[in-house]
Parts: sequence; C-alpha cells; structure tokens
Amino acid sequence: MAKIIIDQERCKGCELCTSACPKHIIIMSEYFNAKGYHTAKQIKPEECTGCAFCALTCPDVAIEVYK
Amino acid sequence: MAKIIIDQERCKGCELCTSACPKHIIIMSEYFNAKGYHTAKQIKPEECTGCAFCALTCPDVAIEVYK
Amino acid sequence: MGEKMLMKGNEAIGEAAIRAGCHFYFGYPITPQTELTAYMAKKLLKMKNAAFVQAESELAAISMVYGAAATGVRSMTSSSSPGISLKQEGISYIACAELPCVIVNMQRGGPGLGSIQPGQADYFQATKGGGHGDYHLIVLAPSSVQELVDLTMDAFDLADKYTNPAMILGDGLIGQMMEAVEFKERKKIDLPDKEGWILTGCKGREKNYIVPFNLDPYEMEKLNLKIQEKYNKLKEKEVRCETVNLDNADLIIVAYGIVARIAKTVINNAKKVGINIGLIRPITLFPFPEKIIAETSEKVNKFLVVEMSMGQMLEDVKLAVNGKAEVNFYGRVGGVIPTQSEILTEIKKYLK
Amino acid sequence: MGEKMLMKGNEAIGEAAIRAGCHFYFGYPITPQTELTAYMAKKLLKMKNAAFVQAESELAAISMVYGAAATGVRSMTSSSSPGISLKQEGISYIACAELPCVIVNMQRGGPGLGSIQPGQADYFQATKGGGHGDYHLIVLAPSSVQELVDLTMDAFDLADKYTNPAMILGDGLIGQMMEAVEFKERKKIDLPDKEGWILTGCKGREKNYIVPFNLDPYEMEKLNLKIQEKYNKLKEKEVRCETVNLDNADLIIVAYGIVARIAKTVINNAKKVGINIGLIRPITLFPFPEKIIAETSEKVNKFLVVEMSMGQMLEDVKLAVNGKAEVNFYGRVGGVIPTQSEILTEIKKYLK
Amino acid sequence: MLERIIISGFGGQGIMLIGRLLAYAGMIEGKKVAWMPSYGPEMRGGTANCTVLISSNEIGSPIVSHPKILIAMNQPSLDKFESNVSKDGLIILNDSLIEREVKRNDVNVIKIPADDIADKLGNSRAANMVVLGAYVEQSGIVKMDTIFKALEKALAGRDKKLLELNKEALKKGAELVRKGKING
Amino acid sequence: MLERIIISGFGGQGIMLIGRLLAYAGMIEGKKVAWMPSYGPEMRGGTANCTVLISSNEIGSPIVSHPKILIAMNQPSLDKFESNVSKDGLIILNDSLIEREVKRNDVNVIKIPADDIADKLGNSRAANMVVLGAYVEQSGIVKMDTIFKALEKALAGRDKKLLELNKEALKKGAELVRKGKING
Amino acid sequence: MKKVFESPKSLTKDPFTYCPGCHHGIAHRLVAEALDEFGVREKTIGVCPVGCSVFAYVFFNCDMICAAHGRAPAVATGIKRAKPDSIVFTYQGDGDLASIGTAEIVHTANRGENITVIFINNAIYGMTGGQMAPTTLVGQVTQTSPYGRDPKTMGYPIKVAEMLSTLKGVAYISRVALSKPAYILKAKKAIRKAFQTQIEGKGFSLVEVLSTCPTNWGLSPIEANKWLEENMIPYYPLGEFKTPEEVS
Amino acid sequence: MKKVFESPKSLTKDPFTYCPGCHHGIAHRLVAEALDEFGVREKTIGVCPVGCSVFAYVFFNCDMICAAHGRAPAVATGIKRAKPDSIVFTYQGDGDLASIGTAEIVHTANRGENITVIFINNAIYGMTGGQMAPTTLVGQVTQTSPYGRDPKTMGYPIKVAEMLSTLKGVAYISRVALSKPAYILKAKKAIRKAFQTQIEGKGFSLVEVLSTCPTNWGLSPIEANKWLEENMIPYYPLGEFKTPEEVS
Ligand SMILES: Cc1ncc(C[n+]2csc(CCOP(=O)(O)OP(=O)(O)O)c2C)c(N)n1
Ligand SMILES: Cc1ncc(C[n+]2csc(CCOP(=O)(O)OP(=O)(O)O)c2C)c(N)n1
Ligand code: SF4
Ligand code: SF4
Ligand code: SF4
Ligand code: SF4
Ligand code: SF4
Ligand code: SF4
Ligand SMILES: [Mg+2]
Ligand SMILES: [Mg+2]
Repeated sequence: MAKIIIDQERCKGCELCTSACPKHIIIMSEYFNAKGYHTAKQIKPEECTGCAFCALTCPDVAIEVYK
Repeated sequence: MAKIIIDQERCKGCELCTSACPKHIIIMSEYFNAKGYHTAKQIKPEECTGCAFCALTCPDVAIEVYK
Repeated sequence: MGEKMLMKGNEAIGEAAIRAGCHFYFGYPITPQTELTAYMAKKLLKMKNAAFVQAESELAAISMVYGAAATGVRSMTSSSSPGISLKQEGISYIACAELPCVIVNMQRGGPGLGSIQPGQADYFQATKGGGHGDYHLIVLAPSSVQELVDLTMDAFDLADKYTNPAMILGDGLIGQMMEAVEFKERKKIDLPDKEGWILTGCKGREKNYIVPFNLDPYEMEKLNLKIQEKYNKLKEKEVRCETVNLDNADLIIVAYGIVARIAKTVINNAKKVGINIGLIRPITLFPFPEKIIAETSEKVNKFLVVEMSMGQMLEDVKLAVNGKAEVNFYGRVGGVIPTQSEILTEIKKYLK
Repeated sequence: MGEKMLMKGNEAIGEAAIRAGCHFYFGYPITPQTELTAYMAKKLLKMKNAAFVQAESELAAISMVYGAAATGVRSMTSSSSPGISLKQEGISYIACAELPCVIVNMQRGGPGLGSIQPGQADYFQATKGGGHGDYHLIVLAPSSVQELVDLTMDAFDLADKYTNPAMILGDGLIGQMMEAVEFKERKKIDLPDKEGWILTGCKGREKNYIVPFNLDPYEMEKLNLKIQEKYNKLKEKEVRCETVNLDNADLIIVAYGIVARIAKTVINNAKKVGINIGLIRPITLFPFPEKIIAETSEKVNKFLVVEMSMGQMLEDVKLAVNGKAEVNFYGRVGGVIPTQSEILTEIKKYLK
Repeated sequence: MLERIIISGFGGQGIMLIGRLLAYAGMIEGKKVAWMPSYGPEMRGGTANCTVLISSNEIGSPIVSHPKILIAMNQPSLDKFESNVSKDGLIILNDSLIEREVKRNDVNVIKIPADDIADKLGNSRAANMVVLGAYVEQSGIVKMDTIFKALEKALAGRDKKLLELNKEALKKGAELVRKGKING
Repeated sequence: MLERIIISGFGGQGIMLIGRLLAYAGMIEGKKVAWMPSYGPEMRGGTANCTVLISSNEIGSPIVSHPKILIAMNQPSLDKFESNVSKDGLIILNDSLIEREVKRNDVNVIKIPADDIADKLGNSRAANMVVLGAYVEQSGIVKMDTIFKALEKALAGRDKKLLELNKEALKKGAELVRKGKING
Repeated sequence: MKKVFESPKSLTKDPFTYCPGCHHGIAHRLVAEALDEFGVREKTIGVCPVGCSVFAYVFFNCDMICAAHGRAPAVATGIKRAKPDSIVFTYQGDGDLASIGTAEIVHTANRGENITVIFINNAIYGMTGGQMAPTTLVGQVTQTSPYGRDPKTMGYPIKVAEMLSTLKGVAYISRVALSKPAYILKAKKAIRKAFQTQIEGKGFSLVEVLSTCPTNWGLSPIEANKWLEENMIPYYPLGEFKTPEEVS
Repeated sequence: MKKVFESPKSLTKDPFTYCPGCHHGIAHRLVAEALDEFGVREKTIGVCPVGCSVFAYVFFNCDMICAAHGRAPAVATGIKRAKPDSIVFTYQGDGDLASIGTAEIVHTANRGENITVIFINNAIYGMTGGQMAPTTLVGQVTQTSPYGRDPKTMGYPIKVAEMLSTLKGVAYISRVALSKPAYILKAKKAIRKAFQTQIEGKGFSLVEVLSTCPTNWGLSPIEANKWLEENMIPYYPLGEFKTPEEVS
C-alpha cells in the first residue's frame, strides 16, 4: 500500500510526473491554483506502488510519497 | 667551403652558438661590444661546414652563413 | 528610409548602427540590452563582409572591438552596468590606442548585480574614466528612441572624427521602450582618412603598429598630452545640450536621458500651478555643457539636479555653477524611476 | 616590534597586512607591485591558517577576496592600474555586499598598458567608483613607507568598522622605495562583531546569505540608502588630512601621496626665496577633506593642485573651494614625476 | 490628448502584443506613441504588464503611475493596479478570470468574459484581442481598421487563418461594447 | 645635512646592493634615509641605477634630479648622469670600465679602477664594494663599521667567506682614498 | 505508512521560482539530499552564480553567497582557503561556467581546489532569455544563433567534462541527465560521489548535469525531456570521466 | 659563396631587447621565416601580448598590435573577422595565454577561428620578474612559489596543447622546443604548418614552443637549455596533437 500527496500550491502543472509514473495514474486536473497553473492529481490511488518516480521527477518538490 | 659572419654588435654573448656548433669552432672572445657583452667568434674557419646550426640557434640573429 | 517605424530602443540602436556602416558587432548578453545583441545577430549573420560574434565575455567582446577597429572598420559592443565594468581595462586600451568605436551601456540599478531595472549610476564611470589613466570617452545620452538612433549614428562619426571611443549611455527603460523612429537620410560629413594608421597588412607601405603603451614616461606623457588636446577640442566644438524655458525660470532642472523626459512633464505640470521651471538637458555628458550651465547660473539662482543615482552628474553641475547658485539634488536609485509628481514636490520645497 | 627596519614600500604593506591579521592574500603579478605578491607568498605559504593564492587573473583574485571576506577573515589583493581596472566589477560586488577587505593599487602611468613608472591617474576610478553603481571605497593615500604600514593597518580596521572595502592608493615609486619603518604596538580598537553575517556554516543559527542584488528596485534602493548612510558617517568621522603652514600662506598646494612629499621640499625651498606656501595633504581621498579646504579657501585665495595626472583630485578641490578661491593645476603624467623646481616655477607664475 | 494605458496579465496572455498593436495603430494615425514593457525574470510565470501612451503632443515622461485606462487580464493585475487608476478612469477587466468586483466607485468599469468568448470563437488564445477590440470601440482612440493594419503587419508571414481569427475576436470585443452587452 | 647620491651601472654590478647598504647604515646611525631603484624591464641588460638620500631631517621629495654624488660604474652611467651632478658635487667613477674623462670641471672626480682591484682581490664581483668603500671613506657619511654591520645583515645566512671578501674590498676602496692613490 | 519521499532539510520551504518543468528544481533537490545524507548542511557554504539559479540562495537551507557572473569557482576558492573545514559547492549554468567563467573553472579544477561544482548544462542562457551558450548544439536556434548554431563561425559545443578531465588536479568528473527517473537516480549517485570526494579531501569534483530549459527551448517540459535525450545525450555522453580510486 | 642563412625580411633590423640566450628571439625568427616563405608578410597582422614579447611589434616587419594581457586571441578574432583575407597571428607567453587569457584561448580555439597562435611556454612570468606560471613545473622555485611549486595548493602544470586538442574546432596543434638545432628545425616545420593551416582556411592552429628564460630561471643560457630538456620535455611531450589531414 502506498500513497502520494501532491502539494497543489507548489505544483506548476509541468506534467512531468504524469509521464514519469509507470502506472500512468497521474493526470492533470482542471483546477487552477493561486499561481494560475493546472495542477497534477492522482487517479486510481490503489494502483500506486510508491515507487516515487513521480516525486523524483517533480522539479518543484511538490510530491510526497508514503509507503 | 663555408663561412659565417657574426655581427659583433648584435651578439649578446649567450654562448649558445658555441655549444651548437658540431665542429666546436665558435668560442667566446675577450672583446666587449658597446652593450658590454663578450661576443662569439669563429676559430678555424676552414673547418666550417656551413651547417648553420650556429645561426639556427642564435637567439639574436647575429650570424649569417655563406656556402 | 524616412518611413516611420515603431521600434524598441535596443533594436533601434542596432538598426542605426548598421545604417551607420557598423557591420561588426561583438557582445555578450545581459539584461536589459539583450534585444540589441539579438538584433545584431539576426541582421549581421545574414550580411556579407559583416560579423556578429557572441564573445565568451565582455572582456573578450571589447578586445574584439579593439581588433576590428584597428583594421579601420566601424564596430560596436554593448552591455549593461556590470558588463561595462568588465570592459574598463579594454576601454582604457582603446582610448590610449586612439581607436574609434562605439560602446553602448544600457544602465541598470547598481552596484553589484544590482537590479535589472533602469539606472543612471554609471555616470562617473562613463565620464570620468572607470578604467585607469587619464582618458575620456565621448559620452552621448539619448532621451528618446529617435535620439538613440540619431546619437548612435553621431557616435560613429564623432568616434571617427576624434579617433576616440564613444559611448551611448542609455538606461534599461529607454532600451526597452518602443517609440516611432525615422531613419533620415544623413548628410555626409568629412571624416579623417584612416589609411595612415589602420592595420590591413603593410602592402605598399611601411608597417603600421598600434601599441597603447610607452615604457619611456616622457613619451607616454606626450601621448597623454596629444590625447588631451582632442578632449580640449571636443569641449570646444562638440558640446550638445537641450534647453527648455531658461528665461525667467524660478528653478532649473538639470537632467539627462529618460529623466529629462520626466522633467519635461514636470515643467508642464508646474506651469499649471504657476511655477516656472527650466531644463538643461546635457546630450553630451562628455564633453559636458558647463558653459551654458555657468551662464545660466548667472541668471537663475536655484538648480535641481535629478538623476537615477545618488548624485553623480551633480558634481559636474556644481563644478560648472562654481558657487554662483544653489544646487540641489533629487535622486532615486537601484532601479527606481523618479516620478514627475515626486520631482514637483521636491521643487516646491526649494521655492517656498 | 618597535625595531626599525629598512623596507621596500611594497614589502612593508605585506608585513603590515600580516601583522594586522590579514593571512589571506590573493593576487596576480604586475609591475610595480610584484614585491608585495612575492612577500606574501614567502610569508603566508609558511603560516598555518593562512593562504596565498596566485590567482589566474585579477578578476579571480578579487573574487577570491570576496569569498574569503564573506567568511569573516581579513583578506587582501593588490595590483597596479590595468589590473585594478579588471577588478572593477568585483569591487562593485564587494561594496554592494558590504564586505570588508583591502585592495592595494600601486598606480603606474596610464592609460592602456601605459608605462610602469609611477602615476596618480586612477584617482577618479578609486574615489568616484570605477565600477558601476553608487558606491565608494575608503581610499587611503600614504606618502611614506612608514605611512604605508600605518595606513594598511588602518585600512583593515576601517574596512571592518564600516564593512566596506578599503583601498590603499599608492604609486609605483612609493612601492619601490625603501625607508625606515617601525611596526608600533597598536592599541586595540573596538570593531563590530562579524558573527551576524559571516558565512561559516549555519550550525546553531539560521542560515546567512550574501547577495549583492535585489531584483525589486525599491529594496535595491533601500540597500543603496543604507550604504550611503555609511558614506555619510565616513565623511563625518574619518576624514584625515595633513596640513602644513596654512596660516599666512600666499598659496596652498593640495597634493597627496608622493607628490605631497615633493611639495614639502617646495615649501622649504620657497621659504628660502621668501615665498610662503602651505600644503593640504589629503590622507583619506574618500572621504575627502572638503571642509578644511573650504575653510582654507576663506583665508587663502590661491590654490595649486599638483598631481601625477591630468587633473583628477583637482575636481574635488574645486568642489570644496566652490568658487571662493582661484584653483590652479600642475600635473605630469605617463610616469613622469614632477620635480620640486618645476613646481616652484609654476608657483611663481601665480604669485607674480 | 494624452491617453495613458496599462495592460496587465499573465505571461502568456498576449499582453505585450496588444499594447504594441495599440501603439502601432496610434503611430499610423499620426499620433505620438510610446510603449513600455515591464521586463525581467519576474515575467516568468508571474505577471507581465506594459504601458501605452498615445498623445497628440510630444510625450514627456513615459512613466505612468496613474493610468487613465487599466486593462486587467487576470486577478493579480487588478489587485496590483486598481488603486492607481486615476479618478474617472476606466478599468476593463477579463471577467473570465477575475472573480472579485472592482472596489473603487470613482472609476468606470467594463467587464468582458474574454476567455470564454475566445474559447467560443475556437481560439482560446485570442482573449487579448477581444479585450483590445472592446477598448478600441469604447475609446475611439484609434480606428478599428488601423488596428487591423497593425495586426496584419505584426502577423506578416504567419498563417492567414490566425489573422482572421484575431480580427474576429477584435470585432467580437467591439460588438460587445457597441451592444452594451457588458456587465459594467 | 642632506646627502643625495645616485649610483648607476650595468644590471649585474651590484648597484642596488651598495645603495641599500648605504641607506641601511644611515638608518642604523639614526639618520633619515630613503633608497629608490630605477625599475622595469630596461634593467634587463641595460643600465640600472638607484638613488640614496641620507639626511638629518625628514626627507621631503625622494626624487633627485641633481645628485651631489654620482657613483658611475660604467660609461653609459656617466653619459647619462654627468650633466645632472650639482655644482661642486662629486663623481666617483669606475676607471676599469670608463675610458673617457669627465667633461665638467665644476665637480670633483675620484677615479677608482674598481674591477681591476676586485679581480686582484680574487673576487671579480666586488667592484661595487671597492667603490662603496672609497665613497664612505671620502665622505664620512657613515662609519665604515656601520657599513660592515649592514653588510653582515645583508649577507646573513650566506657564506662567511663572501662576507670577508666584501669587507676586504670595502677596506681596499677606503685605503685608496686615504692614501690618495686615486687618479682624480 | 511511512514517508518515503519528502523535501530534504537542506532545502527551504520556499517554492522555486523556476519555470514549470525546469530541471533546476530537480538538481537543487539532489544537491540538498546529498547534504542531508552526509549530514553536512550546517557546515556547508554554497555559491550561486548569475543565471536563473541566482535565486538558489533562497532555496538552499545553508549559508549561501552569490558570485559575479562566472566567478563562482574563484569565490569558492576564497571561502575554502579561509575555511578549509567547511563544505563548499558552486552551482553554475553553462553560460556562467563554460563561457565567461572559463578561466576560473579551468584553474580552480587545475589547482585541485577541494570543492564541488554542480554544472547545469541546459544548452542555453536561461535567465537572459535564450541566447547561445558554449554548449548549445549545432543547428540549435537561439536568440543569438537565429539561423541555428553554425560551427563555422560559432564553433562546436564545448564538452566541459571531457576538457576538464585532461587536468591532472581533478579528482572526480561525471556527466548525468535529469530527463527520466533512471537518469535522476544516477545523477543522485554522482552528486553524492562528488561531495564524498570533497568530504574525503580528495580534491576537485564536478558533475555536469544535462538539463532542460523548456521556456527558452520553446518546448513543453515533456517535449524538452525528449529533446534532451534525442539530441543532447548523443553529443554529451553520460558517465564518469574521472574518479579517485578510493571513491569510485 | 651564397648567403644560406640570414635574417628574414619579416624581421626588422632592430636588435632584440630580450636577455642573452632567451628563446623569444629564436621563436621570432621562425615566425618571420614562415611569413617570408609563404610570401604573406604584406598581408599579415600580428598581435603581441603583454609579457616580454610586448616588444614584438618592434621586431616583426608587418602590421602589429598589442593586446591587453591575455586578450590577444580576442583581438585577433576582431581583426580576422573584419579582414578575413589577412593572415593573423598572436604571439603569447604562458602567463598571458594559459592564466589570465584562458577563456580567450579556449573559446577562440573552440570557435575554430582561422588564426595562428604561437605560444611561448617558458614555465615562468618573464617580464614581471619570475613569478609562477600555470606551466611552472612541480617543485620549481619562483617568486610566488618560493618553496617550489606545490601541486597540493598550486595545482599541476597545465598541458595547454593537450587540453585544447580536446576541442573539436581546432585544426592544428603541436608542441616543439628550441633548445637545440634538431628541435629548432622541427619547430620551424610546425610553425610553417600552423600558418599553412591558416592560409588554407582550415581553422585554428597553435604551436606550443617550450622556451627558456635564463634570467628568471637563474641559469646560464646553456644550462637553461639543459634544464628545459631534462625537466620540461619529459613533462610536456613534443609532437603533433592535432592535424587537419590535408595539411599533415
Ligand atoms: C558580467 C555579467 N555579464 C552578463 C550578465 C547577464 N547574464 C545574467 S545570467 C547570464 C547567463 C545565464 O545563463 P547560464 O549561465 O547558462 O544559466 P541559466 O540561466 O541557463 O541557468 C547572463 C549572460 C551578468 N549578469 N553579468
Ligand atoms: C591586466 C594585467 N595584469 C598583469 C600585468 C602584468 N604582467 C605583465 S607581463 C605578465 C606576464 C608575463 O608572463 P608570460 O605571459 O609568461 O610572458 P613572458 O614574459 O614569460 O614571455 C604580467 C603578469 C599586466 N600588464 N596587465
Ligand atoms: S509513486 Fe510511483 S506509482 Fe505512485 S504515483 Fe508516483 S510514480 Fe506513480
Ligand atoms: S511534476 Fe510536480 S510540478 Fe510538475 S505537474 Fe507533477 S506535481 Fe506538478
Ligand atoms: S655553420 Fe656549422 S660548422 Fe660553421 S660555425 Fe656554424 S655551426 Fe659551426
Ligand atoms: S648565439 Fe648569437 S648572441 Fe649568442 S653568443 Fe652566439 S652569436 Fe652571440
Ligand atoms: S528560463 Fe529556462 S533555465 Fe531558467 S528557470 Fe526557466 S526553464 Fe529554467
Ligand atoms: S626575462 Fe626571460 S623571457 Fe623575458 S627576455 Fe629575459 S630571458 Fe627572455
Ligand atoms: Mg544555461
Ligand atoms: Mg612566460
């Protein structure tokens, strides 16, 4: 069992995490944050392996991973 | 038959030609030139082969070689 | 030519330089003058008998200019404050070698890395010699994009005429702003022949050499005196300055560049509240318009120097006034631009 | 300590610096200051907790000083005119970062590569800011080898006290000459604690950072104003100047450094022919002794500024005199040293 | 006549372009113009703004502390400049991205749902043109035709379709003002 | 008292050293002293010279245009400085290397065959000491003992024999003057 | 559940000011992680350059100083000589390190100065808006190579890691990339090794980090990663160029 | 009898101001001979450095300019770009080229600037009286390495030819010596090749010339030659490091 938390205010919507996730369970949301970015969100959290590839790739240190 | 001319006023007495000459026929003279240097002179001109090693080595372009 | 174009100041300098026959540009990027470098790249890389080189540094850039200028071509470099500091040794060399070229400084807030917003705190460096030794640049201070064009062209002519480096001393704001400009047909002026000193290979003549030194101090002194002679001639013949409303003014603003524009708005607004303000706007910072200031100080007894610095041109104004009038100062620094209302408030203090 | 030694000026600076606790030296060779670099190499390479680095260039040297100073140690660099030009960007950074350090300029004849004989034509560069932006160095001008020692030590104290770079502005002659010097016991003075800002690793405290910029112009302006405050304090408290025979003088010579020594001989010789000459010798060039000059100009109406330049300090003297007296100038340049008889001849012209 | 306009928004909203079009059109019509960008790294991601001055006389200070017109393309822009607008000035705001109301009541306000309209036109990047169209119509500062000319020049060499799309957006903005379909 | 001395010769003749010894000795004896070299690349091979000032008062200008004493170790030095020597001054010249006569007749001249003497002493590099010895003896500017002290300091750590050789050369020079064995 | 990935202590909480997708953020994090892991944060002094990462002083939670453009290695030298026990690193862009700062990096490396250099090669001048860097690829369009970098007049891209590896004084040099997790993990190792080299007093270490600048490349962050892999890596081979035996 | 050796036309008649035995004179002559032999004297522009050879402008009988210390390659770039048909060479010492001028030489080489560089490596700063150069050997005593060059704090001597050979834009690089006739003949060939490279438009060429500075080494000229052969050549191997095929 694993979990990630994406800090919506740090996220800049670069989409890099979406392409880094081997499970393809991160997508971009409709939500605009205060800085005007569409942010990333996780779907199907149950599939998350906690591999942390998303977090490794995130240039804005917006993702925390729990396992 | 070969000949060298050492420009006594250009010569700075560095002695490099004396060690470059394969025939060992250049030595330092007693003469001081205007700049205060002992100059080089050729002895036994008849042994000179005109190889120009002396001239090649002279840092002050003080030697001309004839052949 | 003659058609009006809307251009950014930095690009206008580039176009003016190219039209003035400067086809050799050497520079290193820095905000706020990058558009000039980019413009030169775009244009010169497509031209024949031209070169654009992004140098490895400002030091290299000024040295490339030195080399190109030595061959007799018109050449230019540009930068902003920190980058201009790096060119000081090279500038001193060029001045000593008496080579013509143009250096553009679009000043930003200093010191150090400073800010990238506009500043005028490189006045001392430009006019007194930021490099070592006694030398001066011809320093031109445009206050509109059109003037950037005209003065850039003039700078090349003056540089050639006096075989001396010339500087366009602008600021970030004027480089960034767009205004309408016209590239007017310029009348040809007689410029001294370069044949006597340029390096192009010595075919058909004695060799030439350019050496900015002389280890014999007396010879080095002679060279200094010869150069000084040019400065005296510059002071006599090439001073330029705009004056507004000098007669009957209660107070004279002295300001250059973009600040002088703001001052003009001040003059208009002051008139509305019944205050009569005049303006002296030096266009040449070296040679400095000391005579007109001295003359004016006989008639008006209050001056206000406004600069985007802690007070640099101020000293030249004081030197010109020489105690004959009160000289006050208002400055904003670090990239802050004084507003017309601040200046008006300041003026009112002195006219109470 | 206390014993007299016969030392070359350049070496005396080195010894004084080391005794003042400066154990970090970064430099690049240049005539006429090489003896200082060599001296530091000889001494510091044998000391513990010390460093001598021959930098790859003057730019690197001043940056090394910047780095070392940021850790709170006393550090120094030295050069001569062209090399000092290369340090201008770095100096502007250090001034902006408000770091204490000492920079030595043993000036030679300029501009360009110039000559290697003594000069004083870097006055503007040193005092007005050869780099970009509004900043000043504390500038000290020794006129004997003993004073080189004393002022070098003072320079470190002043730099620390005002967290501002200080410059020893000498010339080739004073660096090369030998005189007797004494390294007197100095009384400890209270200097501000550096703990608050130095970089030594953030163990046990918040991190510190030193950044000589602020992209917000208003913040950058605040920084400028804060620095300016220091300059005002310097002007108020640290002005130093030697005066000779000011009362009843027919004419006042203003000269600094080695030229002031020559002026003293002039005073003696002039006395013999019945001419009464006074001398104002600025010891601090920034802050400049404008008050004493202004006061003197109320009493004596003839000044003669003598420099090894085309007239640089001259401007500061004129600013101080502010029209109240006649200010004349005599200068030799390019490495030529004015002689006492030339100066006397010059004086006679004005006293006719 | 001296029109002082500040246009402000996000980096990618085409703020600089509409400012330039305005200045260019002013120039074509024989007026004195100046255009001034904010510049520097704060543009990156942050807000961008530019100043446009259009005048019948020589332009003195190009610095505008108190614009007569503010075009605010996003909320931070409104926050930043609202209080500076001169009394009886005009604020044109992009209703699509600005949620709050204008606080001042001594200025005129025009609200344009610019992004929504642009989206409807099938060119989501043309919100800037919609607003420009509205302003030109409202102020009459230059003719719409001149703006078209300016646009043609600016887009010279680019896709013709883009030009048409932009013109349409401009017209749409103008139409909104003409028809009073603005919730001011 | 203010003694103004210029010492001049070829690069390798030890010109700077004897100047420094003189200054050092002056200092030991409580006088004000200054020593000033010519410097720079012209030293390379060319002539080198230095100025020494010894005074009972503070030394003003360290620049000597008109020396009271000229010590000329070679011909170019004589050529260069002869005309500058002040009236009634003294020229000490190295007779071994200078062939011509002094042209002026308003100065005193002492001729020392310094190189020859040094050669005879078996230390061809000590010509400078011979001349220094002569000058010190002639002028009494400092005591010979003080010069010895200065020399010991200068040669500290070097070969003792060198010191002795140099002292001998100094004494020899002094002797020449004392005995008037100089063709002045 | 345990937190297995979080922001390192050696970063402050301030959000980065870099553009979306910019690799500066990743490189910052890797450096900070190394400082954390070696426990040296409190004795570290970082030198930031002039370039986009001039703001690094905000983000690194250790003592920081900003050098003049290109001079970071000289500043680091001054610091390290004054405080030999501290850990000193510079963080520099390709304009900063490989253009204006060429003399400083070459000589600092040659002196074997015991510091660590993080060299961000993004083939462009980011901060000034996209001019050609010494590392810009042949044909790459930038503001100052508007028709593509032409090697005839602008030269070929400089391979800094290779060039510096010819210097005897250098202890550790490697080149890494940040375009995908596998590379990032390798980059992390390399950066660790570089700091380890310093901590063990072995001398000069440098990691060249191939990075993207989506903004000035005119690409989306994902496209930028692809461009990096397809264009930069073939020209700039990844790997270690020099290692001190004991650290390798 | 025919004159078989005389001073080349591309030298003036002025006697050199260098110290007795200094190799600068030999290097000058070889350059002048190359200019003579290619018949390019009248279209040549030489750039002299700051260093003992600052006086080269007196001795070369062609157009000459003196650059600021280290900047000769940049000055040469300016000249060559403005007058591409001219032959441009710089003549630089090791302080000038390998210390303060590192950035300029690296980037000029990297741009493949079509100029020729004559690089006099005498392991010392001659003109300023004998300070350590980047090429000073380990253990060598100089004014600024009074206890011998210590590689721990001063680094190892830089091998310029090798370092620059890593740059793709470089066409020709070799290292020669001048301590005996056989070497001088080889040096002559190398200098010819360098100019030939330029004349044929092939790009950047450089010849590193191992030279003596008897004065500052404190040796007689003959001893200096020996020292060069015994100490410098083993560390700085002679030979060609890069050649354009067509010229080799
Ligand atoms: C002396 C000087 N020259 C130029 C500049 C302008 N400048 C700022 S950052 C920079 C280059 C940035 O490129 P790089 O080093 O590659 O860093 P990046 O932004 O790509 O991370 C330049 C040229 C400056 N600040 N100072
Ligand atoms: C900017 C600057 N820094 C320093 C100097 C002083 N300087 C003159 S020549 C020289 C170095 C000479 O050494 P090198 O380049 O090896 O030439 P060499 O004399 O050995 O032939 C130096 C440091 C200078 N003139 N300008
Ligand atoms: S931890 Fe791995 S699986 Fe989970 S979201 Fe991140 S990348 Fe995907
Ligand atoms: S990588 Fe980070 S910043 Fe980018 S979209 Fe994902 S969470 Fe947001
Ligand atoms: S030419 Fe040859 S043989 Fe004759 S003197 Fe010269 S070196 Fe000796
Ligand atoms: S090599 Fe030349 S300078 Fe040296 S001794 Fe022989 S002739 Fe004289
Ligand atoms: S401009 Fe480029 S390097 Fe700079 S922050 Fe943006 S993406 Fe990163
Ligand atoms: S100092 Fe050395 S390099 Fe200079 S001329 Fe003399 S021997 Fe040659
Ligand atoms: Mg970059
Ligand atoms: Mg050398």
